[in-house]
Amino acid sequence: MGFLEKLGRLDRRWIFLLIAVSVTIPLMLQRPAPVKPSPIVRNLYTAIDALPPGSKLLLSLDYGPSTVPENDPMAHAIARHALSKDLKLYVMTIWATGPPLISNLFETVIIPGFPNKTYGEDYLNLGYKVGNQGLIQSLTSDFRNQYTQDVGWGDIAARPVGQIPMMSTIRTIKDFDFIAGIGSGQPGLKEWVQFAGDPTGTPVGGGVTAVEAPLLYPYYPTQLVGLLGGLAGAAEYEALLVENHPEFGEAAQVALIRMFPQTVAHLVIVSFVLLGNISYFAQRGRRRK
Amino acid sequence: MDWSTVQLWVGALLTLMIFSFLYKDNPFYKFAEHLFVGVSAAYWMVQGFWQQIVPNLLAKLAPGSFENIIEAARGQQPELVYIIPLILGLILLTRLIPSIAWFSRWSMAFIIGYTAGSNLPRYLVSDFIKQVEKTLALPLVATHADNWLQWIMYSVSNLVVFGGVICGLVYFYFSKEHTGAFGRASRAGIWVLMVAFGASFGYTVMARISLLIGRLEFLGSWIRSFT
Amino acid sequence: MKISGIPRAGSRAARLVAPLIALTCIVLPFGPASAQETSPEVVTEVVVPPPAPPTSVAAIDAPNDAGHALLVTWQASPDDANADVLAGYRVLRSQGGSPFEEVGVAAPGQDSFRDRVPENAVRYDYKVVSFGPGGVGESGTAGAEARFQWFDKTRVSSFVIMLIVCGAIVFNILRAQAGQKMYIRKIAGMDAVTEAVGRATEMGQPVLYVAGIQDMDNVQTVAGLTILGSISKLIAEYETSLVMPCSRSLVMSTARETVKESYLSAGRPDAYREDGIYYVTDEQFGFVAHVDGLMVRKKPATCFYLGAFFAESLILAETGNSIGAIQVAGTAMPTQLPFFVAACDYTLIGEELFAASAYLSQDEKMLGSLKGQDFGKGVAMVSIFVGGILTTIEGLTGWPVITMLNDKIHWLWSGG
Amino acid sequence: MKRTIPILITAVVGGLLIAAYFVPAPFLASADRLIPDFFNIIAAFAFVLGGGNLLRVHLTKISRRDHEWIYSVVTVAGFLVMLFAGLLKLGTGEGGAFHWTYDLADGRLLYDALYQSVFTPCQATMFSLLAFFVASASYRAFRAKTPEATVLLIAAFVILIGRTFVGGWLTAWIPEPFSEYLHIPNLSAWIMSFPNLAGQRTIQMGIALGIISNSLRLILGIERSHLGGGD
Repeated sequence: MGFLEKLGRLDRRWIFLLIAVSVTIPLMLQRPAPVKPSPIVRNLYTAIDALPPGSKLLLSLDYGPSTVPENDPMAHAIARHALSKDLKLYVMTIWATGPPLISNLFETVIIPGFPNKTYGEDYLNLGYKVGNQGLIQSLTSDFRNQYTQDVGWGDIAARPVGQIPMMSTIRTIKDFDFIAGIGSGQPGLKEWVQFAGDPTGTPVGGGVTAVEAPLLYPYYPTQLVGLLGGLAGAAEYEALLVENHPEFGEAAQVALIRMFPQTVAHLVIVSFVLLGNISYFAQRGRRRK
Repeated sequence: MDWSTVQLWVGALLTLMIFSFLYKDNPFYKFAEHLFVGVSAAYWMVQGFWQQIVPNLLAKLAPGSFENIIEAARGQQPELVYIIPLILGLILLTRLIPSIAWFSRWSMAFIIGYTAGSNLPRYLVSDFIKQVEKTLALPLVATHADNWLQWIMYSVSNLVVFGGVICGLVYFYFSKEHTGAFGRASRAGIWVLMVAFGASFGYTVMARISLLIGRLEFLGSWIRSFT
Repeated sequence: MKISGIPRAGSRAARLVAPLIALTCIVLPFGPASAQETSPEVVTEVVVPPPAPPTSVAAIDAPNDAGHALLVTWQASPDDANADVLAGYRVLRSQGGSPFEEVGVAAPGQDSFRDRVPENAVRYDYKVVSFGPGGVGESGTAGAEARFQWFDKTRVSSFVIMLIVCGAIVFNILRAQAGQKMYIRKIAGMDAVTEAVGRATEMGQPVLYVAGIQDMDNVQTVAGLTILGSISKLIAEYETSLVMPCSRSLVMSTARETVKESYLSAGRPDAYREDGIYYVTDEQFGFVAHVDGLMVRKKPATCFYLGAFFAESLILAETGNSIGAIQVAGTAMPTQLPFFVAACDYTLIGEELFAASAYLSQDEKMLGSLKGQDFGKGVAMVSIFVGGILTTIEGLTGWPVITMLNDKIHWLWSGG
Repeated sequence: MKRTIPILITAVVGGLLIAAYFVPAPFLASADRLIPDFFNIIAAFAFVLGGGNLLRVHLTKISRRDHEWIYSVVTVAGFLVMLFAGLLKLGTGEGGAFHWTYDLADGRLLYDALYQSVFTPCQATMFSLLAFFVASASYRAFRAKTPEATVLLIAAFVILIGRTFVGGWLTAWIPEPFSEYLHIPNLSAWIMSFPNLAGQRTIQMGIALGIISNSLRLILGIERSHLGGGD
C-alpha cells in the first residue's frame, strides 16, 4: 500500500491529536493576531458609537457556557463600548443559562472598568425570564408586565421597576434606542429581528457564533444593523474599540489573542482537506490504470 | 482546600473524562456521560419549577401565598385565567394512567395549535415576504458606479442573488419533473445551495476551534493551579 | 394653576447648565421640582426667557392597535432648536376634568407622543408644555378617546399574500380530495427509507430515530414526528426494533402516541414497546453525550435524524459514520445542513423535510398542499423576476409609469 | 372525543393566533399574550413525565442488575441530588438551610455550585469535541467527487482562509482596483454577501412555505398522526 493510500485511510485519532497540538502550542504564546475590521462589523460599531449619551441599549445575552469563548468577548466589547459612550445599559437574557453570564459581565467588565457607573442608573440586570420568542413578542406590547422587578446584583437587592430610575421611561421595547443580541442559537438574534426589530422598527444588531452567522446575513443591512460573526467578528470589534480607546488595554483584547491559535488550526484543517483530496485523486488515478 | 479549588478539580477531571471518548468508549466517559445526563435533566426540571410553575402559574393564581418568595406577586389580584394552563397541565399528566391516557391529547392539541398559529404569520412575513421584497428591489445591472470594474461587480453580484434565488426556488419545486430547462435551473439551484453550505462550513469550523480554545484555556488554568 | 412637576418661574434652575437639566428631566421627570422645593433661595445669575409654547396640539386614537393608546401631536415651539431656551416637552393628561398630570417627556425635535391610557372609549384631554431653564410655555388642550381597530391596516399586504398562499394550498387540497392526481418529484432520502430499515432487519440491529432537540413548539419537530409515523409503520412491518431517545418530555409522549398508532395500523400492536421511546434530558449536550454512548454500544444499523438540529448534528453524524450505520438526515436548520450533507448517506434539505411526510404517505391531500406551496414559490419567482426588471428600467430611465408599477409590487411585498 | 375535540382545539387556538396578527382587538391581543405563557406552563408540567420516565428507566436497570447497571446509579444519584438541591434551594454551607428568595443563579446555592462544577465543564467539553469531529469530517468527506462537491469545497476553502490574517498575506500582491474583490478576505466577504445570501434566502423561503403549509394542515386537521388513534 502506497503512502497516499495509507493517508486516505488514516485513523482519525491521528487527526484528533494534530488538532490538539496545533491549538495548544500557539495558545501558550498569548499573542494578539493582526485583524482588519470588515464593513459588517464596522457598521455595528459606528451605529453604537453614534448613539447620543443617555440612549438606552438593551443587551441580551442569549447563550450558554458552551459558547462563552466566542460570545463573551462580543458581549464584553459591546458593554464596554456602551458604557464608555455613557449609554444606559439594560442587560437581560432569554436563555436559562444566561444569568451567570450577566454576573460575569458585571464582575469582569463593568466593576473594574467603570467604577464611577452606578447600578440602577447606568446599568441594570433584568435577568432571565422564560418564554423564548413568546417573551420577546410580549415585550413589544408591554415591557413592565413581564419585568415587574429587576434581579439586582451581588449585594444589591431586587427592586420593583417603579423604584428604578432607568426604568421610568421604559414601557415597551420601542422605548429602547438599540437592541443588541448576543446569541448562539434559537431563540437568539434571529428572534430579536423577527419578533422585536421588524414589528417595532427599533434597530437591532449584535453578534452570534460563527455557525449562526451565515443564517443572519440575509437580514443585513435593513433588518439588522451589523453583525459580529464568531471569534473573528469579536476580534474585529475589539480591534476597533482598542484603536479608539487605547486605555482599555489588554483586558479588551481577549478575542484578538484567541485568534492566533484559531488561525493555525484553520491552516491545519485546510491542509487536511487538501491532503484528503490529493489522496482521493491519486487513488482514483491508480484505479483508472 | 477551598470550594473553588474543588470546583476547578471536578471540572478539569470531567473535561478529561469526556475528551477520553475521542480515543474510544471507556468507563471514565461512561461515568461522565451518566452523571451529566442525571444532573442536566434535574437542572431543567428545577428551572421549569422555579422559573415557570411558581412565578407564572402559582403566583398568578394565589399571589397572596407567594408574595414572600416572588416580589412581583405582592399586592396583585389572582388572575383566574391561569386555571386554563393548570387544567391543561394536569390533563397532560393523565398519560400516566393508561385507561384515560388519550385525554392528554387535548393538551397536545393546544400546543400544536399554538405552534401552528404563532409560526404561520411570522414565517410568512419575516422569511418569505421580506425575502422576496429584498430580492426584487435589486436592479439587474448597476445603475451607478465609480468605475467599470465596480459596475461589473455590482451587476454580477445582483445577478448572482437574483438568478440564485430563482434557480434555488426551482430546485425546491416539487410538483413538476426536473427535466429540460427546468432541470438545468434546478441544477444551478443546487450549485447555489452548495456555495451556501460551503460558506456555512467554513464559518462553523471557526466556531468549533474557538470552543476548543476555550476548553484548553480552562485546562491551562487548572494546570497552573498546581504551582 | 399649579401643574405638578413643572417649575413655575424661570429663575433658580437657570444656574444649572441647560443640557444637564435636559438630561435630568428625561431621566428623572420630577427632579427639577424637588430641587426647587429643597433649595428655595438661590440668586439668578443669567436671565433666560421661557420657551414659546408648542402649537396646534391634537390628540387622536393611535391607529392599528388594540386601543388603550392615544397619539398626541403638536407643532414644535419656535424655540425648538435653541438648546439654551428649550429643554423638551412635557405631555400632561387629564380625565373628566381632573387635574392635569404628567404622562411623559419628549425631547426637542419630537412632535408626537404615544400615551398608553387605562380605558378605551373614555375621553382624555392633553396639553403639551415646553420647558427650559427660563420657565415653561403651555399649549392649548385637545382630547380624544382610544378605540381598538378591527384590522391592522399596516398589515394589509401581508394579509393579501397570506390569502394567496393559503388559498392556493386549500384549493389544491380540495382538488386532490376531488380525485385530481398530484405529481411529486423524487426525494432521494425518502426513497432510501425502505432499504435502510430493511438493512437493520437483516443485521438484527435496531433503528435509531432522533426527532431533533427542540420542543413541540417547533414545526420541524412536528414534521419529524409525522415522518416517524410512516417510518415506524415500516419498522413494525419489518419486525425490527426502534430506539428513540428524546430530549423533550412532550416529544416523548407525542412520539409514543404516533408509534403506537403505526404499530396498530401495521397489524402488530403486540410488538410495540413503549420503553424504546424514552426521555433523556432537555440539555442539548447531555442528550448528545447519551446518544453518542448509545451508538457506540448498541451499534444501530440505521440512524434517522429528522427535525431541528443544532451543533450536535456533526457529533451524531460523525459517530454514526464511525460505527458504519446508514444515516438519513433532514433538517431546516441551514447551518447544520452542510454537515449532514457531508457525513450522512441521504439528506433532506430545508423544505424537503416538510414535504417528506407527504411523499412517504402519498396521501392525496398532503400532496395537494405541496402543490399549493409550489404555487407560492411560483408567485415569488414571478414577482422577483418582474420586480427586478422594473427596478432596472426605473433606475436607467426614471419613467413615472414604471415607478408607479414598481411601487405597487413593492407595496405587495412590503411585509406590512 | 379522542380525535375530534383535539382537532377542534388545535383549529381554535391556531386560528385565534393568526387572527391576532391581523386584528388588534383586545381579546385577541390577550390571547396572543396568554397562549405562549400557557404553552410554557404546560411544557413545565411535562417535566414530570420526562423526569419520571428517566427515573423509571434507570431504577429498572438497577433493580434488574442489568448490564452496566452501576452507571444508572450515577445518573439517579446526580438527578436526585440536583433535583432536591434545586427544588428546596439548599445552600452550600451552613447546614443546608432553605433559601427561598435566592435567585437560582445565586452562587450561594448548592444548585448553582453543581451547575458550575459539573454541568458547565461537561457541556463545554462535549461541545468542543466538535473541533475534532469537524477536522476528521473535512478530511474524509470534503472531497471533490462531483461538481457540486467541488463547489462546496471551494467556497469553504475561501471562507476558511479569508477569516484569518493569512488570507490577507496570500493575496497581498493583487493590484488595485482588482484587490477590492479578489483579495481573499474581500472575496470571502463577497461570497458571504452574495452567493451565500442567495442560497440562504432560498432555503429560508422554502422553509417558510413548508412551515406555512404544515401549520395550515395542522390547523385544518389534515395532518394528525401526532394525535394517535381512536375517534
